[in-house]
Amino acid sequence: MTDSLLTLIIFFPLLVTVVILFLPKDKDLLIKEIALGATAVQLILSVILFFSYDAALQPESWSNAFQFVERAKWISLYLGDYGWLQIDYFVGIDGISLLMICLSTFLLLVGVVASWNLNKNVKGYFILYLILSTSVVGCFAALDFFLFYVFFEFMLLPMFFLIGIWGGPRRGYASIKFFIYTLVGSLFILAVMIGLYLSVEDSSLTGQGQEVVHSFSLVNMMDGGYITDGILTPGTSIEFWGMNIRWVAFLLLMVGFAIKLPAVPVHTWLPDAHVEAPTAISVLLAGLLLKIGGYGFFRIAYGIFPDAAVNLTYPIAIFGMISIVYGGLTAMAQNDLKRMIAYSSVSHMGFILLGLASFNVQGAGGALFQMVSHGFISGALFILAGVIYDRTGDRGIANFSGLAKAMPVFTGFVVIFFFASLGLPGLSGFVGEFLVFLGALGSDYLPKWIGIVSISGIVISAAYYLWALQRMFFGKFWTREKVWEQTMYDLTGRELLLLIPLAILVVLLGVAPNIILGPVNNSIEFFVNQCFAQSQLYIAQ
Amino acid sequence: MTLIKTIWPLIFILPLFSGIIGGLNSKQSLKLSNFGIGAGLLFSIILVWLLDEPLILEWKWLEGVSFGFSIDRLNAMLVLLVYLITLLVQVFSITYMEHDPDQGRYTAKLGFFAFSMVGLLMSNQLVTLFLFWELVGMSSYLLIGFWYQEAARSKAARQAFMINRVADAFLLLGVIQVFNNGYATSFTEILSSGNQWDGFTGLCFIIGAFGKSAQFPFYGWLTKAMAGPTPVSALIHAATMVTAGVYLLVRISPVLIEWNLQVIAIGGAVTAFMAAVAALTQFDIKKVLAYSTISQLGYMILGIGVGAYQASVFHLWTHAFFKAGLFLAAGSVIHYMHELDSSKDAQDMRNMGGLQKILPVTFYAFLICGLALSGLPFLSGFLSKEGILTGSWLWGQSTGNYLVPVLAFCTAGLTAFYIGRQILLVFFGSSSFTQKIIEPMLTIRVPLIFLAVSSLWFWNSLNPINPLGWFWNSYLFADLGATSAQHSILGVLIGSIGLSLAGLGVAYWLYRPEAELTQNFKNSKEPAQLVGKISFHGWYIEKFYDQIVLLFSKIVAGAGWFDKKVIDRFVDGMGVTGVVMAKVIGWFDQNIVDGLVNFMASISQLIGRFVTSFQSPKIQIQIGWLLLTLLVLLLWFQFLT
Amino acid sequence: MMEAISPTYFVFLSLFIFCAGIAIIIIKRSAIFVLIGIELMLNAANLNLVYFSQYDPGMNGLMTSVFVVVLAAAEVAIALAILLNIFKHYKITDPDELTSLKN
Amino acid sequence: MMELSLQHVIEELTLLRFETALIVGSLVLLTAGMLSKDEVTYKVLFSITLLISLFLADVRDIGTSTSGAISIDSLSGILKILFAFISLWIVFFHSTFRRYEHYFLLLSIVLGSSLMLSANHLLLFYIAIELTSLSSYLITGFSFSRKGYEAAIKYLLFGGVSSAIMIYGISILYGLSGSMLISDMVINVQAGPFYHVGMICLLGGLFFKVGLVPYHFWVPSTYQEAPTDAVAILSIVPKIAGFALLHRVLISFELLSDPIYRQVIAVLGIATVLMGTFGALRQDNIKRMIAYGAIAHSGLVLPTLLIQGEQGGLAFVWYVTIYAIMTMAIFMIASMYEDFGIKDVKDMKGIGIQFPVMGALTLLILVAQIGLPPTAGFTAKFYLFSSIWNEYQASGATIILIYLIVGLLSVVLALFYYLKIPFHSFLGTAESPYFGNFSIISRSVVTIFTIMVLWIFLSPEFLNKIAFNINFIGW
Repeated sequence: MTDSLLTLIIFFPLLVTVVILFLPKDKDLLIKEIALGATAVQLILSVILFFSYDAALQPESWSNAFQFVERAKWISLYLGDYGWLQIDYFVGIDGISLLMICLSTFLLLVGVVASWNLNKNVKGYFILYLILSTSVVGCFAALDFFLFYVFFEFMLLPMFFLIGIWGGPRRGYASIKFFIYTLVGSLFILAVMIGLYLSVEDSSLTGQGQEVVHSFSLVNMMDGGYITDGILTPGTSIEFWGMNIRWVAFLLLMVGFAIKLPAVPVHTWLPDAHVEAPTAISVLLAGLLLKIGGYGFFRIAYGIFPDAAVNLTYPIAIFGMISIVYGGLTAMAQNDLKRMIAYSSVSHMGFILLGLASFNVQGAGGALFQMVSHGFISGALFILAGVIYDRTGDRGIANFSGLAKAMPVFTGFVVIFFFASLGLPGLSGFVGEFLVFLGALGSDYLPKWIGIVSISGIVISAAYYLWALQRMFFGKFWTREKVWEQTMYDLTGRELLLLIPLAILVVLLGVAPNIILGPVNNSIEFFVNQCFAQSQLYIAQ
Repeated sequence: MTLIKTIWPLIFILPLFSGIIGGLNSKQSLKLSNFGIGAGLLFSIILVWLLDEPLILEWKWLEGVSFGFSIDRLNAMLVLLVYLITLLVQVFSITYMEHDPDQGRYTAKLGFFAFSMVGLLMSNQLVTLFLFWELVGMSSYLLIGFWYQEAARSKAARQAFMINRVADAFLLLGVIQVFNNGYATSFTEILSSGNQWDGFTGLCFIIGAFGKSAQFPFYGWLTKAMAGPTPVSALIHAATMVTAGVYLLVRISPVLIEWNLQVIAIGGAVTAFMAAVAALTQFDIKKVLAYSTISQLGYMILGIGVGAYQASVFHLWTHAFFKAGLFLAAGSVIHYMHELDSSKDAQDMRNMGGLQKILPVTFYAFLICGLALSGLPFLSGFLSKEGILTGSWLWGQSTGNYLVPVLAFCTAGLTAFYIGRQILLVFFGSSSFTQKIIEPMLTIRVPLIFLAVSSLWFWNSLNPINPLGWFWNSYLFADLGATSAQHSILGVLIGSIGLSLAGLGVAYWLYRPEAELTQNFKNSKEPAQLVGKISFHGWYIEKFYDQIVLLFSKIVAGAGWFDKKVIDRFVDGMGVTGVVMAKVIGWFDQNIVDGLVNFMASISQLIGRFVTSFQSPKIQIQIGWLLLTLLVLLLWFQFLT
Repeated sequence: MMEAISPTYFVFLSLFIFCAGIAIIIIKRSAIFVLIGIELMLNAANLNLVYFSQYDPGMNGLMTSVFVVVLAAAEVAIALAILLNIFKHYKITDPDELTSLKN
Repeated sequence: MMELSLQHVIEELTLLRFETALIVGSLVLLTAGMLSKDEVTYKVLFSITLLISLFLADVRDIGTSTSGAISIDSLSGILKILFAFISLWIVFFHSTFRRYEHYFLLLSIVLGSSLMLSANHLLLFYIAIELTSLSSYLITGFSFSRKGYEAAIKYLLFGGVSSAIMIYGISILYGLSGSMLISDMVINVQAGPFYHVGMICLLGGLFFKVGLVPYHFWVPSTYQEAPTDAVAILSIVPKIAGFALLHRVLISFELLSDPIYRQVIAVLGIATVLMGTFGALRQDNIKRMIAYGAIAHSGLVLPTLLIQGEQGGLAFVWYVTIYAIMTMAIFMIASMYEDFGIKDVKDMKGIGIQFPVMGALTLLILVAQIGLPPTAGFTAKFYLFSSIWNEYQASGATIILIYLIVGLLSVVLALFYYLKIPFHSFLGTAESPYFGNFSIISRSVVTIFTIMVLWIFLSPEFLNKIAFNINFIGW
């Protein structure tokens, strides 16, 4: 059963979508239950995946670094005098993608429960929702660059419509902006993909015919199966505006994934998308879609171009640091709770850039852990923001005060997740940041001052979280509209059902982070050492 | 040995357990949690009794980072101290908080604080220490902001946490430096290996400790922390939490290099002196005690700096008792004033006077603890302060830097003065109150009596004069290696006694009941002349913080006219969070970065309009354009080929 | 027998006619004149074809010119048919007024 | 002079089997038109002629007629099959009553285009172009509306001028080279300034047919006003034939090896792509927007002509096939919305919510037009960009790189304007619900096309079949 497990996890929601398609439009509850069942099954499958993942594997090269590998021929096109083009359905996971898949399946389940009291054409909503879940999980498991790119693009449409149709007042603008930002990013990735596949050949397949077979498999690209005079073959002398073409390709990938991450100069789509998206979709947007950007850095940018990565650690770290500080400062200036949380996500995502740029095991481990812990924390934060929005239709921090009086349990959860997000030790936020700082200050590629300035980030995040907490939750109970006072009831059963597991997870990961970092440690170590070894190999060429 | 192994985790978990139990049913929450804390006290006494060599418990937290606890004599004693004071404070708060609606939340928070404080004391690995260090900071934030209804109190809690957070950032930096430079990462290793830390790491730890123990430049938060309920101030901001910084410095003092120790000594001395001066002119009863705590902490830090860390630990021990006693007595005074009429400010000394006969037990407790604080012989304060003064004197002689001992001696005098002033103003003089309140026997009197008695000398050492006679001294520092031969120097002895007597005399002379100062003290305003102003506003530390934030936001904003137009409008009382700079960045993000995208969208519309303008409906113009481009092509060919 | 007229005269004549046709198309205000212009340009091409076919044994030029004339006629027929319809609806023939199809 | 006996003529007719079938079919259609007034018979006859000609077109027969005027290769064979296949679907357009001349003109457009494919003699070249142009002038007027006539007359005048310029170019080239056969004109022509004038005028005629920048003015108004099924054919068949013929001229006159011509064509192509994408941004009328999209598409097809070798030919055929399917589908959808009286994007508000299936189909076809993954549009653009990238890698000319960047930019801008339709249809809110429904036939045909578009993405193996049996004539 475990050999086709990955394909099952990826395409199970698609099967369920087909079932939902044939259901009549008005059977809302039945559709919701089916969607819940689908995501629950997906979660169970990913738990099985987690436990049957062999953590002790010590890979030597990328080709045997992946488990649960499934490979099937998909497309083989004849390219004229440039030989053949081979695209195949190639999926597999290593430690990094394993964690991402588990995180996604869990948050997808949370998303379904969070969108339970939705009433506007439910059928369309859940069809798009399940398509989104297929493409997200597929993206994490894909080992073929073309397959990764297809899933990467496949995410845009459902998310565009989910924000566009079920979103808030300015949803049109936000959804278009989200779509265009990400599409521009993906075009950069497309350009690099074309350059790559033209300069890569799969030696195993070329054997039979005499023409070169260009393949898309990431494993081949990472292990350096380049043809002699390809445009992106390591050691090329082709310059593009004075920079080595490989470096240009790496920078294009960085920009593409930085838009998705988002990193500072290209982050302005995130607050708009979050403010307008419905609660469940905000959870997914923050929990999963930002991680695709981070995962892209791990698997594609750092995996295929380690030589460029090693030389460009300094600018990447600077961007990470700016994201942390700038994101924090802008969060302080917001007076909409959801927009503040969105900017705080920008700040937390800066840690991933910094962690990766430090190019050592702690840094990479910290970046990975930060992705997982941010997924849970920001998911919970958006649910909390949604709680207020469902009750009053408004999220302005200045429009409420003294909520602790009216909703004590709710305030308890807000305090837990606010402190988790500002990095209180004992909760999962701190572990990621601690490891990234450890990596950044201990890395021999980065100067000390970058780490020190980033540490100021934890002070800034404490500032805006506590300021929001004090203005909104403490002091006398007051709401801008008199009518809201009656509707400020405390958490309902459904909301509690959502928040308790998230709270337990956040505390558990804070106290014993080795639960998830332990099995994944070999993959991270292999990832860093292999990148370093490859980079020295390429630079020598 | 196995008994210790079993009760040790119990000691660790009990406060949390009792906090949760108390939190659930808010009616008898305090009574229930007392049993838990009492049991904890019992276990810690057994632990202190039976422990001979340190126990270590460690497990792998992260790759290359482990999570560990250890218990040795020093922190066993401190854990005992924490349990004792917590029990007394909880007994006291039964009446103090009796008509407060949510006692449950109060007990839960107290339990959480005790749990994290015990955790901090027991932690062995630096990462574990940092974890509980922040948890303690958070619990103090929760407790200061207990009465969150009033915006001022929750604002004070936030600002306290923010200042702590700044210092904790440095501590985190220090911890990471330790990991990266490969130094020993746990206290047991530090004790044994002892390879010296570099100056920068040491400095980071010092700043972290200064932040928690409210030393100079960070002491601003302790006066703000007075916004919390008085039993909380007694427990946290007098006895236990603030000493965490001292405990950390004691632990890492073997590995600190020379100039780090000098920084500690000078920092402690300066803080002690500044706080003592600030305490002279305060009106709020708790503010005086807060500044006195800062000053005594300065003493302890000074003690470590000059190498007399046994004396510092001794002072920490004695200070915990008499300062807790002072705070609880002040608490009962405030409770009484509050019962009288809750309209007036219950903490303002100007409304008090002549409470001697009305609250006899409180008076006697306050008197004994106050005299202990001022350092009179036959009281515990004298013994420990003597040790530190001797240490600083010897240190002064050896290094030739006499600033520290001079400051230490001046502070001794000033301490006696302001505590004498407070006793006279609050308890002597004409009393306008008649209603006699019999303090409830068990909950108020017993803790006060216990603390007063424990401030006497015989609790701590047989010979009232010699500082080394401390019972715990042999127990604690027998295994800590050589202790400097600290015999008491006659000169220092006479000097300290003389100074405290002089301080008390001057206070009596100025504030005796019939003196005209006490007469019009009732309606006296803020002191006019400069020295008075500096002292009243605590050396303008709050203005100092606002200026830092203003400066930082100016640097970030950068634009000259900009700050005139925007920053000045926002700067009024924004406090530590620097909202001002954030508003600037927020505007920048909205219009510039976001604007870029809309700008590109409008550009493409513009080009679109330009491009379609050729598409004029008239056919002849279209043909005209066609022929024009043909002509251009032909010319291109003629000239280029 | 006069010696043959040199080819440059023919080429320049056809070029002149061609440019006249273009001028008429651009300047004149009525659609009919545009058609006349097109006719002129076609005839200029015909002149060239006929002249150059003397050097070509296969007489292709003449063949082509016959077809050019025929197709020109067809084109004019269609143009007039459409113009009649426009006249019925718009009551004008001036192309400058036909401006209902914007950008 | 080989004697052209009747025997030769009959022999050559075998080469033109496809065209003769079309001619016979259209004549039969004409007579049938006289007799009966029932549109179904016209449709049946139309499809029968196309089916027969489809049956007759054979990829393998390669050869040139004795006189050299007609030369057919496997590429023209394939394109003829494509023309016939695409034109077949016209009958399923649900629209108002179509007179028999309408179908006759469509057949003549297809005939003209297939003749263009096999023209090797400048006269046949001119006749084929004129035939297609004249029939498309007429058919544009067949919407019998005020604007229709206006578009027709403008199209005619513009077309007349460019064909006049073309025939003038032909006359000059004839003068310089002395013969009309393209293949042997290149041998004895002396390259002088006059030669370039002639060549530019000749290429002008083809640029007009294909709709490149200086000759693109007629495209928006014609596509907007002509009857939609005519536009469907107009935007596919003559355009593709024009490209094939343009390539034949470029190859036989060895213009591709001359850097100046390559630069001129590349510049014109880039200008076309920019004109198409930026122009479409401001459009509200659906068909006018698709017209600008079509201009952009023809701008994108142009570079495949510049790429020598098998790669260029393959890229051309693939892009053109997928373009044909996509364009037919999008015009069919446009005609279905027209039945609801929806002409502008603005009045599509909320229709997607009321008819989700139709909304989804429109969305998929638009995504194909933009070029996003789940659809064949992505495969076409992906393949095009990689062949341009190859060409840049081989030749290193910066103009090719600029072409690649402009191509990528056009994908983003395409998103801007194509997304307006689903944006309004799904995200807008309809004031009053739309009554009536889309006809079953057209909905099923659109579904077939969407499935075709998705299927090409999922398993493009059938493109390999085309690649193998095109043994290229020196592309």
